[in-house]
Amino acid sequence: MSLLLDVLSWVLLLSGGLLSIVSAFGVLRLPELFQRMHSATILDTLGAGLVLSGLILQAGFTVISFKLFLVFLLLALTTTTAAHALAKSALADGIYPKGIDPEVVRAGLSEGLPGRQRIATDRARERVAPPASPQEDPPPQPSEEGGPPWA
Amino acid sequence: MIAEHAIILVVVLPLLVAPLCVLLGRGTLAWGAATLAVWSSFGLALHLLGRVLEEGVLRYQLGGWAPPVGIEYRLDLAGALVMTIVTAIGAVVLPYSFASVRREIDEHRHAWFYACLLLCFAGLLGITVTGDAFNLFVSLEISSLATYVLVSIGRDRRALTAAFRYLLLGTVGATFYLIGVGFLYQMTGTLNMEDMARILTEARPDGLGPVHSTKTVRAALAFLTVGTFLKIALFPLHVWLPNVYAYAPSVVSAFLSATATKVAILVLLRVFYTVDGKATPFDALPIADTMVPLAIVGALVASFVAIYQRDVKRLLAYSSIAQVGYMAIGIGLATQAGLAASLLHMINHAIMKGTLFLAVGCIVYRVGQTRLEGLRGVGREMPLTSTALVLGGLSLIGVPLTAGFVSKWALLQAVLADSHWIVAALILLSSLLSILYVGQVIHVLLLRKRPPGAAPIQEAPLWMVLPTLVLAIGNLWFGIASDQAAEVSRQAAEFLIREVAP
Amino acid sequence: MEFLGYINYWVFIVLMMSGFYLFLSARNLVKKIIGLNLFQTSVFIYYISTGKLRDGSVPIQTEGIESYSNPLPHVLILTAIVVGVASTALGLSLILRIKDDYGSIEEDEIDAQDVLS
Amino acid sequence: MGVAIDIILLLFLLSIAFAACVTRNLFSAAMLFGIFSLISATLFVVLDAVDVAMTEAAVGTGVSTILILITLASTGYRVSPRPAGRQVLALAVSVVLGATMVYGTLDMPSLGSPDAPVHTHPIAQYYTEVSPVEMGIPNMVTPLLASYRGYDTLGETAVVFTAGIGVLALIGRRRRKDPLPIVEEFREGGANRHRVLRVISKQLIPPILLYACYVQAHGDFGPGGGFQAGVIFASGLMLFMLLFGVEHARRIIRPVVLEKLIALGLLIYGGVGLVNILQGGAFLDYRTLAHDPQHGLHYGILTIELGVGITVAAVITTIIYSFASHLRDHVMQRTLRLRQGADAAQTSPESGA
Repeated sequence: MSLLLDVLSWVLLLSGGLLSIVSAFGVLRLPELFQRMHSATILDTLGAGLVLSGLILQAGFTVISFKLFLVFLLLALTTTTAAHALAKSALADGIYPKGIDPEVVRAGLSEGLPGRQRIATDRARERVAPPASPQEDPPPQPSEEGGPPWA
Repeated sequence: MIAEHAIILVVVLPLLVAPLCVLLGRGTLAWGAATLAVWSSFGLALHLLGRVLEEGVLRYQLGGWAPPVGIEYRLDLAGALVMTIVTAIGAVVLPYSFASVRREIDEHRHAWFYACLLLCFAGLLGITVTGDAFNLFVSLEISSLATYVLVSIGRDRRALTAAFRYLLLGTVGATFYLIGVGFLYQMTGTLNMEDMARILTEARPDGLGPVHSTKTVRAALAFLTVGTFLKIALFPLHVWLPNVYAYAPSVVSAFLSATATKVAILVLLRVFYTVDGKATPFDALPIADTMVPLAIVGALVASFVAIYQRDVKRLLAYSSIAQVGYMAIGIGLATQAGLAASLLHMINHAIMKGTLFLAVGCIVYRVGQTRLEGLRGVGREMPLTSTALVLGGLSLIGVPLTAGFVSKWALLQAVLADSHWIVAALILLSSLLSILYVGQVIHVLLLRKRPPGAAPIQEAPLWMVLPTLVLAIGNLWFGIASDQAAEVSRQAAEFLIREVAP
Repeated sequence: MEFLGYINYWVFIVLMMSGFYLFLSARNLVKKIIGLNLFQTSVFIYYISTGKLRDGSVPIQTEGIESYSNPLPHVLILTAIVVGVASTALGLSLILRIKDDYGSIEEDEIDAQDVLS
Repeated sequence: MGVAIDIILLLFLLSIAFAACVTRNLFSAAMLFGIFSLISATLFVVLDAVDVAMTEAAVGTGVSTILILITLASTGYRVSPRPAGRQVLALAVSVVLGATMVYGTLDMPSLGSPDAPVHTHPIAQYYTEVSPVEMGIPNMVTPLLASYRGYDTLGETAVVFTAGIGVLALIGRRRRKDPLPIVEEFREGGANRHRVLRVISKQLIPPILLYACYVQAHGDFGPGGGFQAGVIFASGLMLFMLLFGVEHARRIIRPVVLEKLIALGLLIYGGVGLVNILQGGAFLDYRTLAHDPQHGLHYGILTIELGVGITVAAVITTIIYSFASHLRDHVMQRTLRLRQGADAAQTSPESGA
């Protein structure tokens, strides 16, 4: 029984580690912000989840595994939300995924968006408007006068 | 009970009245609380000075833990001397501050201003009494952080950049100090200064000579020295000082110029004598060979630059750098006479710079600016202020019968006793330069006429003039009845040096 | 192992040097603050390493563990970190005020304005 | 294994420091600093300093980085190129610094050597062997911080207090009689924005605040204590402020109250010391607080940790409020200016015609 658990936990640990390495390569090599984000979120959710479940199996039925479970919950909540926020701010700054019609995104974004973000989307529209080379999206730079969301 | 705990109360009272000021929230109430705290500190400091003179070193175990497990407060004569200077200047400056702060600082910031002044005061006092190398760092940072706020709290925007530059260099200096303490800690395993000094003379565990001969301790000494030089504003690390003194509110300029550099010099003495004393730092590193030339060049350059300043406060700031040079010369000589002369000059310089900056503050109160062109003839209409200014100026030059003369004379004697003829000549030259810049101020203020059509000016309010005059008379007092101060500083120097002798 | 013990120190020194270099070379005030923070953090790492005992463990009393690392540097650095963040906060608020009053946070441009006034 | 982790972490630190020196973008320099802090916090764990790791992670990675980012948001990310001469000078000075330090390391005991004076000096044994018995507290850092060197911690609290007062004095908003005209969209912080973030964070904030209380109380047994708890508490409030707008946050915890709390924490700490004097002991000698010295020590440590926690939480919240309000005013003024510019651009051709 314990051997089985051991093997299982090591399988989980190793596959989690492997996923982390793969996603690290993804972050380095993928060409575009959204693809890189996709790769990073794999690490955040699945990679960390596998490693944590492996560790839980190692720890057995103790308070440590409960704490690990809490860490897992926290990660699951925060990393996904953070990815959401990152993607949204990229869109608000005028960076769109490849192969998607900017008009569709913009239509979704413009609803109920007050203040600065509307200005930002307007600015983004100007930036995207001449559809000369949609391949050359600007790199994800913070815009110079960009304020944070709470301002 | 108060006598037993005086050594801690002198620091903790202002430290705890600072949050009280914030709670009180009103400018006047905060001022009252601050004044009471500072005056009681002054009383306690006088009491402590008397006791140190009688009983020798005073000790206090914080938290009741015996050192080196706990932190120890340890007051020797040099510390008591500096403590008395700081509290005395504080006691004079606070009554003065009431009117001056109202004029120069926005009203909603008054409570915060007094809180920071008290914290700066408490931090400086903490440095003078502490016997723990790391606690010294903490006190240093309390006073430094409070100083940055004090400098930038006024309305002059140039004070912001001055404070920022001071913050950067001050933090670097403190971090260097931290590195030095870290090295020493690694080689001794303790933070108590006396314990450190003892272990430094012991043989190393691997049997290779005493601990103080290791490269690590030498590097530590270098870091401590450079870090402290930054705080002292010794040439060429003085760049932060002129703007800080020039653009800070008048009260702050007076308080800082009279206290902060003195306390920093005490830190240097702690490093050289209390911690590293028996290791004879002057033999281990070429300190005397670098410190004396730097100090004398600094004194000359700063005096020379001061002549060309068009702003009175900046002029006085450069003269401070020159005066710090004199004190550094005395320490660099590494003789008892030199050290005593430095300590004496420390007292006297606190008094004369305090007088001068307070007097300038009175002028600022009425005229609103400090550029020389705008001050023509102002002194004629403010007779009391200009009396104080002249007395302070004469003392700065070192005219006989003033405090400045006594200590400069002592310094010259100490230099000549070591037969450094060139140094003595250069000190005299720098004094000649000081005649030029002080003369310029007096000339503009008293001999030039007010421009026609200028609005008449009144004497500054009594509460500002009185403290200024008290300090001005101090210049005369310590010039004529100089024996007591000289004797105390001689004893303090003797004590520090004796710690070195095996 | 002996060699490794020194490698650690030298790495910390290189870290300190890079922080100090950033501090000295930058003309931008925020960058200066960042450099200073890097410098200080590296000093903290050095300090903590002095308390480390080989085969020692975290200084929280646990059954079955005999040797603990020295907790004294930890306490010192806790204090130093707090002091560091306090001065960072003050420095940054000074920068905000400088930006308001001068319209720039580049050292050269500020100096130029100060000379004129 | 430990060695491998050590080497990897050191390599990380080196590359981050190098990248921070090279980068021209201030935003990435700030982020690199945050990562540097996080990695050094990990290194602290390897070096057995868990309390410090917790603090560094909360302060360096959290508070400092956020403060730098807020500052950058209102000062801009532009960096003008550096003159080459200055860089050479800077490099020379840093090399001198490094050389002095390397010279200093030559006689040092190697890392972790049990013969080092740090470990052979009697106080090291005192802190690790006598202290747990004398105090009855397993975490050796806590009694050292709060009692043996409690005076340093009082000083540290005073430094935090100074920083709070200083930031208020520098950029604290004065209660204006004529407030800025508020741009309509800023009034409620944009009620519809960030719906997902708000829903999630509402779940997170209570556990964060609860965790802060846990860290505050648990400092005797595990890593933690007043300072860490204060930072965590403040970061919970910070999260709220980020999502619901600084005005909303200011209505919930008013800045005036915070100002009083800053002072209160320091007063609690110092008050304990004064009470000790009145009870006939030395300043901060908690043993006088109860008949049983050990109980007295426990009471004293709990009280002063509470003081530290209050001051730190209040100061960090104040600092963040002040920075955020400053930025908000800045952004609002700019929006107003932009809008006026747009209005002017719209009206000018008509008036010209």
